Amino acid sequence: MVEVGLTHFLVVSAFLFAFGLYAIITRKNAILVLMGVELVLNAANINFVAFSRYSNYGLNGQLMALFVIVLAAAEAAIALAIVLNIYKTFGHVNVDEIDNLKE
Amino acid sequence: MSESSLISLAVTILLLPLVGFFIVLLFGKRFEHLYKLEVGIISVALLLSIYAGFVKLTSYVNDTIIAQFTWIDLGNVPTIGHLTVNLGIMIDNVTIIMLFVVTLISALVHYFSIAYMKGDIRFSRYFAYLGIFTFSMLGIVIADNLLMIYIFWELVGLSSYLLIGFWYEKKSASDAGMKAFLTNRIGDIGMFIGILILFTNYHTFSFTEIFNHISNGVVPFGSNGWLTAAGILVFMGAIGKSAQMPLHVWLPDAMEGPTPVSALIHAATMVAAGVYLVARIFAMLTADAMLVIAVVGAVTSIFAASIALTQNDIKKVLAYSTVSQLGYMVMALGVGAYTFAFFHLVTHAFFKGLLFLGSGSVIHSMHHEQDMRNMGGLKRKMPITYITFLIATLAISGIPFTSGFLSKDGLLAGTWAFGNLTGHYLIPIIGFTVALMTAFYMFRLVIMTFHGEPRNQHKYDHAHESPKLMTIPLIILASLSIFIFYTPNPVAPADGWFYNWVKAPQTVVPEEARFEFMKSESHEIEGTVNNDSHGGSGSGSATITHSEMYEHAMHAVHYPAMILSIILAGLGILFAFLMYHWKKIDADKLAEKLKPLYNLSYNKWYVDEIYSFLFIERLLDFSRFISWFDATIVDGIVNYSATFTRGVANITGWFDTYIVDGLVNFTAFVSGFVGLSFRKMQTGKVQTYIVYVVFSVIIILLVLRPF
Amino acid sequence: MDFANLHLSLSNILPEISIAVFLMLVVGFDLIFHEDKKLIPYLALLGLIVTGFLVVRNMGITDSAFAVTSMNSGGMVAVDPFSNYFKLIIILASVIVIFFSMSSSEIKAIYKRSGEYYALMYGMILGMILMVSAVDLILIYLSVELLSLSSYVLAGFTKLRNRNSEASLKYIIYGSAASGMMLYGISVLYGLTGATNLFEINNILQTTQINIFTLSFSIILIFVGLGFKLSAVPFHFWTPDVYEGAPLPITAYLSVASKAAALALLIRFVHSTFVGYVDTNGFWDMISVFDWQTLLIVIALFTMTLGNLTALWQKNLKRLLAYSSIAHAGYLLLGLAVLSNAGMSAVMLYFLAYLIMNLGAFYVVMLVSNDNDKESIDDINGLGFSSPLLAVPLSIFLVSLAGIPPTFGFVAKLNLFAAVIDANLITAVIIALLNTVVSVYYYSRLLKHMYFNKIEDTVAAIKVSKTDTTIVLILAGLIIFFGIFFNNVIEFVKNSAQLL
Amino acid sequence: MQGFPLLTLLTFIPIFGMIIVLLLPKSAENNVKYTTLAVTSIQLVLAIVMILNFDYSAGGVFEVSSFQFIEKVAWIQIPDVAFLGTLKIDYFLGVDGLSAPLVLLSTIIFFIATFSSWTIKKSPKGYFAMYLLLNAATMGVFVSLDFFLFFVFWEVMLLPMYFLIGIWGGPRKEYAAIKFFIYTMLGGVFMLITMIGLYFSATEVLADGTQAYTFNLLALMNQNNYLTDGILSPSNPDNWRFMAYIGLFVAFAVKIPMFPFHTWLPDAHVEAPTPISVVLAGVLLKLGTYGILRISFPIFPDITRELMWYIGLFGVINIVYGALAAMAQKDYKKLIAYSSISHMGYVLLGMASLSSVGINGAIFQMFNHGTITAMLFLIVGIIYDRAHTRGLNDFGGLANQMPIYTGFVTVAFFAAVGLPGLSGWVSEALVFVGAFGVESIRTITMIGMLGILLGAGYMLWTLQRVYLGTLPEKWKELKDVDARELAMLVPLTIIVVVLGIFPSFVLNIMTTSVNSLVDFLSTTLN
Repeated sequence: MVEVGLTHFLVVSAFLFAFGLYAIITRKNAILVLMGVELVLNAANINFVAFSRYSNYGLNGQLMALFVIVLAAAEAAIALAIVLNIYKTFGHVNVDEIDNLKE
Repeated sequence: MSESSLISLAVTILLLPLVGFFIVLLFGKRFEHLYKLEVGIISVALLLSIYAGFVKLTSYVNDTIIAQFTWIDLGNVPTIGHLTVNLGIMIDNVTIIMLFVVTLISALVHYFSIAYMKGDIRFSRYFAYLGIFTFSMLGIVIADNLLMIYIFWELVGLSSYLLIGFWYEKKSASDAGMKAFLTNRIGDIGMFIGILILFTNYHTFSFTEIFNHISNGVVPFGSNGWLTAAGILVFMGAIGKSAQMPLHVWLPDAMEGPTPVSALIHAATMVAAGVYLVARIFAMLTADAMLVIAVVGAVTSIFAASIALTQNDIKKVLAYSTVSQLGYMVMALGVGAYTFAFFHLVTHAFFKGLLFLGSGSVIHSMHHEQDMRNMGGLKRKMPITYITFLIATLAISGIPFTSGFLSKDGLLAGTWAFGNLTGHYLIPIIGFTVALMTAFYMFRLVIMTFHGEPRNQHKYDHAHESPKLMTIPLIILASLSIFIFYTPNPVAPADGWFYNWVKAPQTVVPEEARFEFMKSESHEIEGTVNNDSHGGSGSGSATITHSEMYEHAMHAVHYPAMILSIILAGLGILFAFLMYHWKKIDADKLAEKLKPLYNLSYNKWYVDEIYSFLFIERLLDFSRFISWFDATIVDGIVNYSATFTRGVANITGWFDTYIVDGLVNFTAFVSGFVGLSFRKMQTGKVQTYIVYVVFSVIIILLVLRPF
Repeated sequence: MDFANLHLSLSNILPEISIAVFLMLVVGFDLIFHEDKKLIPYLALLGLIVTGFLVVRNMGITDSAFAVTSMNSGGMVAVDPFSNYFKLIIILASVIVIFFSMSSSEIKAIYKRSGEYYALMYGMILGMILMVSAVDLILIYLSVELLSLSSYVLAGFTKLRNRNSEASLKYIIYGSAASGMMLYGISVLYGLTGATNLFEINNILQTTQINIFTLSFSIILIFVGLGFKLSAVPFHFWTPDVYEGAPLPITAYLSVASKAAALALLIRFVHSTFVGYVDTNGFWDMISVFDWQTLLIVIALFTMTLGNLTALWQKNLKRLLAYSSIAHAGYLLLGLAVLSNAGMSAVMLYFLAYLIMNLGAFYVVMLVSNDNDKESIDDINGLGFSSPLLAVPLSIFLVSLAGIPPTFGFVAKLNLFAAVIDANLITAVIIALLNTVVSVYYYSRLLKHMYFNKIEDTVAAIKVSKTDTTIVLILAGLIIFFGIFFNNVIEFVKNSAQLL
Repeated sequence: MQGFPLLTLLTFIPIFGMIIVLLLPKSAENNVKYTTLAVTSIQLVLAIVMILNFDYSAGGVFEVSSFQFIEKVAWIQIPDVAFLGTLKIDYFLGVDGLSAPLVLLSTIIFFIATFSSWTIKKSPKGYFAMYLLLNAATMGVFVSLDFFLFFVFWEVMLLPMYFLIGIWGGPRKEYAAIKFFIYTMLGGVFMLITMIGLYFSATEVLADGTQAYTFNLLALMNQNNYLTDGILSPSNPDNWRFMAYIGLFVAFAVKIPMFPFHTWLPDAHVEAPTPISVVLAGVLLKLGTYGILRISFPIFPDITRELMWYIGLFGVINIVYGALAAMAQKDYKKLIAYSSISHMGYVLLGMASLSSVGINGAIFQMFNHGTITAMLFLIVGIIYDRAHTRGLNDFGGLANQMPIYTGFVTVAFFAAVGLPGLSGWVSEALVFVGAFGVESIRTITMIGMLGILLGAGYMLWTLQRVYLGTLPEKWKELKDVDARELAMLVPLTIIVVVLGIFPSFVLNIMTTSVNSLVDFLSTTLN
């Protein structure tokens, strides 16, 4: 039985970060893209909490995680509002088809 | 009369025509008779210069009067010291004689022109131009330094340009003016370089100061070679102005100008300025330089004479004859016959002026017909013109009792002596050959024009003797072509006053650069032996004017030369009569037999064509090339080297297309990894952007290598 | 965690408090006066003026707020001349942009919602003035997010055209991705050092051996977040699209104010975290864990080159100005890349100049597009003849942007390049100067359109209110004035270039 | 004249005039013109006053004490700027023999070009405002003794020129304007780098005894002021000094314009309106050569000596190349433009000699080229106004149709050809005398003399094609010059003739300064 240590958390967080970015880059649907963003934020959160827990760094990390959760919520709210607005104007939420502004 | 008042007199003579020029030019259109002012002014100038000559020759005959003033003061120049550019006036006997010759011929031409130019639309302008010419020519004459000569040298070039192209509506006239100016400029560049060599070394333009430096043993850049070069380069100015080979081409064309102008400028005075210039720098000419000058003169004289043999245009014949005679004078200076060269300059001025005015008279009466083949028998219609013309012809042919005989004989003797002393016999041989040819073509001209039957009856019927205003100048000049004005003894020019007034200056060239016969050792040896009464040294005079050895040699060949030249002149005249008067020899058949030679001569040795092909066309090609090069390559390189400038070339119209293309290339180069273009990168798809960001992070990591 | 002297800390952050209070006032005002929104902008202005006074009051102070006594740290917020300078810059920009908004037809069209508009703007301001003084990674992230969230909304706020929404969407996706990466970087940095306070991190970096690769990775991720705000290449891609899509006042605001905050943050981040000591000549001796200079120079040169070259062929005025602002970010980064007090103060001066000329240019563009609802470069054809009072100031702004004397832009550029040359970065300066020449191209192209291009019919002059004309003229006047008498400005900047 | 701000007035009266012009109502077009005329007349008077009070024995160049009409006020002075130490920029004006003739020239040319501008129809207000701004900037460049100030004026010049060509020019005006703009801007960038480099290399002792970096040109000329490790210090082993010299030279060369940076000139000239061509050729081209004399030479005497052969070579290339290119032109104005390039080559050649005679000749040539080319462009303008074409082959025989005009043409052409008695010759001759006297450039000087011939060639050819021969039927209506045109041509003609005969009027102004410059160049850093 391997004891769960800092490294495991870090690996998980790294994967989350990578998957999050992957989702941001590849998903067509704006909602899914935003979920990718959430993944990235949560990857960072895992880091914060893990570092805070496994080192003698004090509580700053956990504090940060709380802030991030709050901000993520706010960001999601705003993002969803914008996506809604996009749906109203374009009739779809396909991020890669919204490219009128370019060059 | 003091020296300073003589100087002021000379300045007055100089400035009078300039005043005339300005007044007539500015107001000539409004006041029709203003030309009379110019004529009056030139007459006053003539009288003044006669007076000046009288004063100089009576009171200061052996003096050289110099007055200088500072023209430009360059202050205390580093390494040189106080540097000024001075101008000044020098009056010696040569000056005073030239003053007289120039003002006299100028005045006569003025009178002549009143009749000749009557009715021309730019009548008063013409007199204004004559005024500026006279001014410039007098400037050359009285200058005491090379710079001033150069200044007036260019100014006579200007007046020559203006007068040759006087009838500028004719393209040939304006072409000829341009040709004259440009051809002269070529020579002037050389002259200017020569002057620069002297100035660089001596920081002065003044003749006397330069000569002083040289006689003190200071040669340009420490080498006699440079002294020779300076001499030859300054002589290049003379090549241009005096129409020597290879820059002679402008003078025949210059006959496009009004005939009195040809008489004044292109026969009597301006073209002689070259000879005058060489005479001025005579003292500093090295042996090599003199030899070059002699050869140029000799080649020119025979070359031009050979062309004159076959020309049919009366003025062209005279023009080539002028070139030939100028070659004579230059040759004479080259061989050291200073006095006779100058003597010939003066006599030639009178009789060639006369010939041109005479031909003007003929042309005038024939209603501007210049082709001799349309003339003939005119001596009955125009007796005065004929007689005066004949006198001049005799003079130029070197027949005894004429002025030309005196000068030419001395000149030929000089070349012969030179041949004897140095072994360069080709020069005297050419000299004598030219004498024969001169007599021939001049009489050919006289016969074709005045003798025989009229070939164009219509024109002949309308011909008439010219008005007095034209004939009187002819008569005056004709009388000046008689020996008596120069010497009491018609066969011994050395007996005359001229010989005493004009003496060759003492050479200042270092010993080793002189001719063998001019070295002072030989001079000492000869000096003890000979004290000839003909010697120009002027017994008792302190200044030794020329190599005694040369004088002696000249004296030795004086009579043989005289006899030979008379014989040759006679032969020439005989041939002319045989061919054109008595028609014993058919000229046409002869021409047919010597077809190639005849063609060469008739077509002036194709010099114009060769120049045109070799230089003018090539120059124009080259200039077109440069222009193309400029517009395409230089501009192109500058534009294209920086890609962004490329857009400028296309700013209007397809600016964007091009700038974009340019940018695509440029940015591809700059950004390397990013891809083809920034613009393409901006796809509008936000996810693509994030991909870029992710890759950038990786690349930055790789670039910074933090491991 | 006990704070040393909470009272003093609170007094030090009075400007931030003031902004927060006025933010609530604006919201409350909006709720109370349902119909009449006329007074809201004036309230906003008042808040800014009050804040401005508070900042000025803080001017001489070099102190920190919320310092933890138990730790040798600078606390959460630094109150120093540097932050005050940037706060003033932000307030100045905000004031101008409020004037902007008052006359912009786009904002007028959403008159009903203008309460929210100004409230969001206050959110941005609060974020920004916290950014410029934040010395703790937590506060840094929070303030950046505060700024971002408000600006995401504002970018698409008007909803008048499709492009508003599009801009908003792009901005939020790009922005949240970037800030996510930044956050991840922060978390890694936190893991490496165990601290969130910049000074503490500095301490640890100097004393402890740290895995350089991981550290670099985290720093680069943080730099992504800052570079995104600064629109530095290659994190700039959102800029043209969002600038073009957003309403003009917001574009102008984003191009100046948020850039100022990001720049200040970057400077502080670099200076507080990575500088070992400052030598007598004012050069920063960096802790050798990360090659900031190379990174900044490369990024700076790429930024200005790309910005300028791409701006060359833009036809939309806003887009053109967007690329031009990218290019200017390049110059600013180049100044920072010197890593010296000289470079820093040069950047600060440059930013002031940039603020005036860029806002001025946007102002005129807005006035033109108010009139005909277009932003194409062809819409200013003949402006020089139809409305010289707009064209001449615009010309002055453009000339200043191009860096031609006697304008403020020139002085600033000269000062900046002087600092770079002084650091012997000659090649960089030459590239930057060549860039200047390129920029002259497209600026002069605008001049060409205004003055050279024929207008078929005599176009009627653009209707402009007196206030707008006055503001534009004042801005143009300032450009010229500071171009000639830059004594006091440089002196002021010099005094402000002091970090905690 | 102590205390009277003559140079400030000279420089800023046009700015004042510009403000008046801008404030005048749009309807008052004539008042705009008269304002400009008044401004330029005042300037002319001031310049004449300056010359009358000029001390011919004061050297100037590198000594503050022998400059005249000095005005020195601290413009920017900030102690303890982090990296700069004391930042100090002076408002420092003064004239010496190098600048005084050119100040005089500028006032003359601007005065005359005002008349030429009389016919401008398209928004005269803007035109004259720009014109006055250009005037002020030009004047400022000539009188500034502080590098920063110099640079500011230098760059300010760009914009009015850009607008004047771009708005009031011919068909391809935009192209020409932008080309001009970019070229000069590029040059300006090089100057800027050098300026900053110099700033960090030398210090000056201030009044309060502290050392400070300096933009003061005179302080920069004093080699004792350089820091041992300054980037452009003579003692610095890295040869940045050489690069800086090249950069600075390029900046000036663009203005001259020197081959191969000259291609903007023909385009700019062809498209510019007549008065602007007059100003461009008459004054602005001189700024390049003036800059070299004022800045490049005394600040970098060592490099100057090293490179003098190349400068001379480029001078000769300019002479010959410009002349050849001129010969092939079919557009009258382009021909004159190329002739300008050729004539500016003489200036370069004269300067390359580094001798008194040569540099005197060069400055005098600047003056003369200014007046002569101004005349030539006016001449082209007159014919273009009437015939609306500039094709050299479209004309012929104008001498009979427009005799007075042709009279001026003849004077101007022969002055350009370098006919003695007219001013152009004196300066050309001095240039050649000076250049020939220096052994290293003697050979190329002789090649340069080809210019005398080629110049005569294209000028006379033009004279022939346009003025001689027969008049085409379509030009029977052309009128001779009117009073306004006479007012422009007559003064210039008088100057050209008088200076041809009495060159000392202008030469005396500069000789002392030139001598001290030459002395300075040969002794400093040797």
